[in-house]
Amino acid sequence: MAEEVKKIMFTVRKPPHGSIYVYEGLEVKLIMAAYDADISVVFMDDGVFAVKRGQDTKELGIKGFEATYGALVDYEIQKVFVDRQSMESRGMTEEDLVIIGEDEDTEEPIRPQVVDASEIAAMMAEQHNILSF
Amino acid sequence: MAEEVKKIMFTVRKPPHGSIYVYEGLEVKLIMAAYDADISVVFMDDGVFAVKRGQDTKELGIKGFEATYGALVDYEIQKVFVDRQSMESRGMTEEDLVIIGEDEDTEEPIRPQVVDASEIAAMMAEQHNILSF
Amino acid sequence: MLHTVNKSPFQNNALTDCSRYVQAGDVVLLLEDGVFAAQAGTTQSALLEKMMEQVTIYALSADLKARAIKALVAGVQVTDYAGFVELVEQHKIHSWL
Amino acid sequence: MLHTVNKSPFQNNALTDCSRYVQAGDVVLLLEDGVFAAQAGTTQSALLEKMMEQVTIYALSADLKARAIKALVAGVQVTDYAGFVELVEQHKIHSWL
Amino acid sequence: MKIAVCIYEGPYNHEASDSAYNFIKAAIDKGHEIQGIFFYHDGVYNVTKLMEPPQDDRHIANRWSELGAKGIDIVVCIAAAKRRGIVDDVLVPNVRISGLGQLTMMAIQADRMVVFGD
Amino acid sequence: MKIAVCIYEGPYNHEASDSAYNFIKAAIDKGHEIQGIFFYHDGVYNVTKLMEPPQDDRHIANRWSELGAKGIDIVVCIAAAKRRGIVDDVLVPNVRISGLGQLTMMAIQADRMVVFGD
Repeated sequence: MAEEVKKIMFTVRKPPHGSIYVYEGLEVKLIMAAYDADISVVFMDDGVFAVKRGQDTKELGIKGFEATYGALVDYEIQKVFVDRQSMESRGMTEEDLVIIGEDEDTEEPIRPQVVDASEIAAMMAEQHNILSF
Repeated sequence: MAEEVKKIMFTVRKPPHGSIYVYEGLEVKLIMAAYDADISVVFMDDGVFAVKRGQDTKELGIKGFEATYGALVDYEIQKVFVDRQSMESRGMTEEDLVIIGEDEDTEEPIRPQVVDASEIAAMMAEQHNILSF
Repeated sequence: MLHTVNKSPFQNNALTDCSRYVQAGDVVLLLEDGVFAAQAGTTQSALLEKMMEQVTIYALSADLKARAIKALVAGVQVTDYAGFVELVEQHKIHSWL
Repeated sequence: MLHTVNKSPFQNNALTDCSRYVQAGDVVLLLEDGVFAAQAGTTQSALLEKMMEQVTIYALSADLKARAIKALVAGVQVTDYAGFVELVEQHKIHSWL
Repeated sequence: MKIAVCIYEGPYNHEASDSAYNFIKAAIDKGHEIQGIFFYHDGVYNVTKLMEPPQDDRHIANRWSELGAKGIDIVVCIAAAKRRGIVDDVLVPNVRISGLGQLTMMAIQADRMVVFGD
Repeated sequence: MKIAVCIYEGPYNHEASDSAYNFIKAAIDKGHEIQGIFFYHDGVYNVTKLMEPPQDDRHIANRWSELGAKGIDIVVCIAAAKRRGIVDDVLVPNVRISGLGQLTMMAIQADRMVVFGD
């Protein structure tokens, strides 16, 4: 029996910095990317704040991690989604989203893909396992 | 200068059992009752669930503490309040509240006193310090 | 899908959030502080009633008893940890932490 | 009174709860995830605008910057930890945890 | 069925640890294989032998250790543990500290992964 | 003014510990007396010397210890600490374990008590 590549989804629903979940969750994604799995990441509800551009944690005195999102595509994490309604109800537009890498051929910046909740629900139903952070 | 007795308020806004805050907060109240302070306790928002009668934690396998509320008056914690709107919006009536002791003379059961948010706000403004749990 | 919700709906929006992403036929299990949503006659009862048009709602008995919740929104199923395991056997799962 | 709120209003009702107990002239300081309430143009902006009819709202700059919040609801004052200390000097405090 | 369990919160402070324990016991009773238990975030505090709860309360670390003695693989995330002060010296028996690769293997190999947290 | 500070959450996991630290530094800079710092609930995890955060990150336990070295009374609740495995052997210097009576004294004697938690 051939090993089928398993679909693993990460959902990010908490906001960044108030707690460590988003940051430690990012560490899991980077590790898991090295394994043979079909990974997707969904930022939804307050999780969309994690991928807002322009975070500056210097005055707070804690480590920031926005820059790491810029390397997601380099880590071969390409399936990155943002829930449209979560984003819009929080006053964010696509232009507010971090850039997660650039297209190899065109060098165009790549942003997370904005999708509707129904699409996220459909993707969830296809997963082998889902980890929430 | 005579030492004035300080007013200390405890606010309980979290529900019981899902986290330890309400239980460990109760331990603080019992200790503080032995000191020379004018203590009041306010159950508000999800904190009103802490003083709902009939909690049974046996199946859950954790220690319950509803019975301890029955000794509050014995510990000389008499100023115990419940926010009316918090209670009503959670489907509770005064009859659902735990009994916190009994009247020394009449032996009538004593329940927390149901008050409005504006009364709680006025009491807050009079406190020396407020601890939230 | 099995969706687990462990937050009080009076304090946290996890159940409302979850309701946006469920599909018809999904199952939602209320546990820990999530079971407060199951109580009948509260300002949050309508949310559960609305969700039940699409999904089946379970509430964990150990958590209901610990919180003295006796009158449930009509249609809510009560289950125990063994029933929780059976739901996990039958469905993939997402925790709405 | 100084009221501190450290929860995102999109996920948690702490700020709404707080708004029921404030008195005219009170001060509310948004810190940690509470500063998400200060962003202009969201579904929660109206809550803050309504509260400002009665109270003064401050938001902590370190937390605003960490969360890339630049456009604030009109009337919200930005302060730093030194300003936080000054508010504590001037008022008794309640934390809406 | 192979079931993996992930626990994010510390003992006593949050019900997640108790829910996970009760769930795992029920899964074992039904004959399922527990692929592994992974402690992440504050979950790493669950397995310190230094905890000393009141006599009439459950001893959460010993409970996990007993499950480990039955052959269940109980893993504490090293990165999360280091920043929180959970080191080999303070672990109860039958649990081990390892990397996030273990969590990855559980997520891939287990038929179900159940997450308990806050 | 005498200010007491109460911290309910563990280090790194929740911002409460950082907010409290930044607040205390600012209060000291303004010439206030810190009546005491009291760690309760998961806050007791703030002062274990076993924590070893990444090199480029703040060391939260050492930060508290340095404030203690300046003469600020830093108290860890014994009841909360025992059930969580925080004992004398693992404390950083300049902090002490004591009872809830200490919290009571702070609440009564301090002009202001500021609570940081979740």
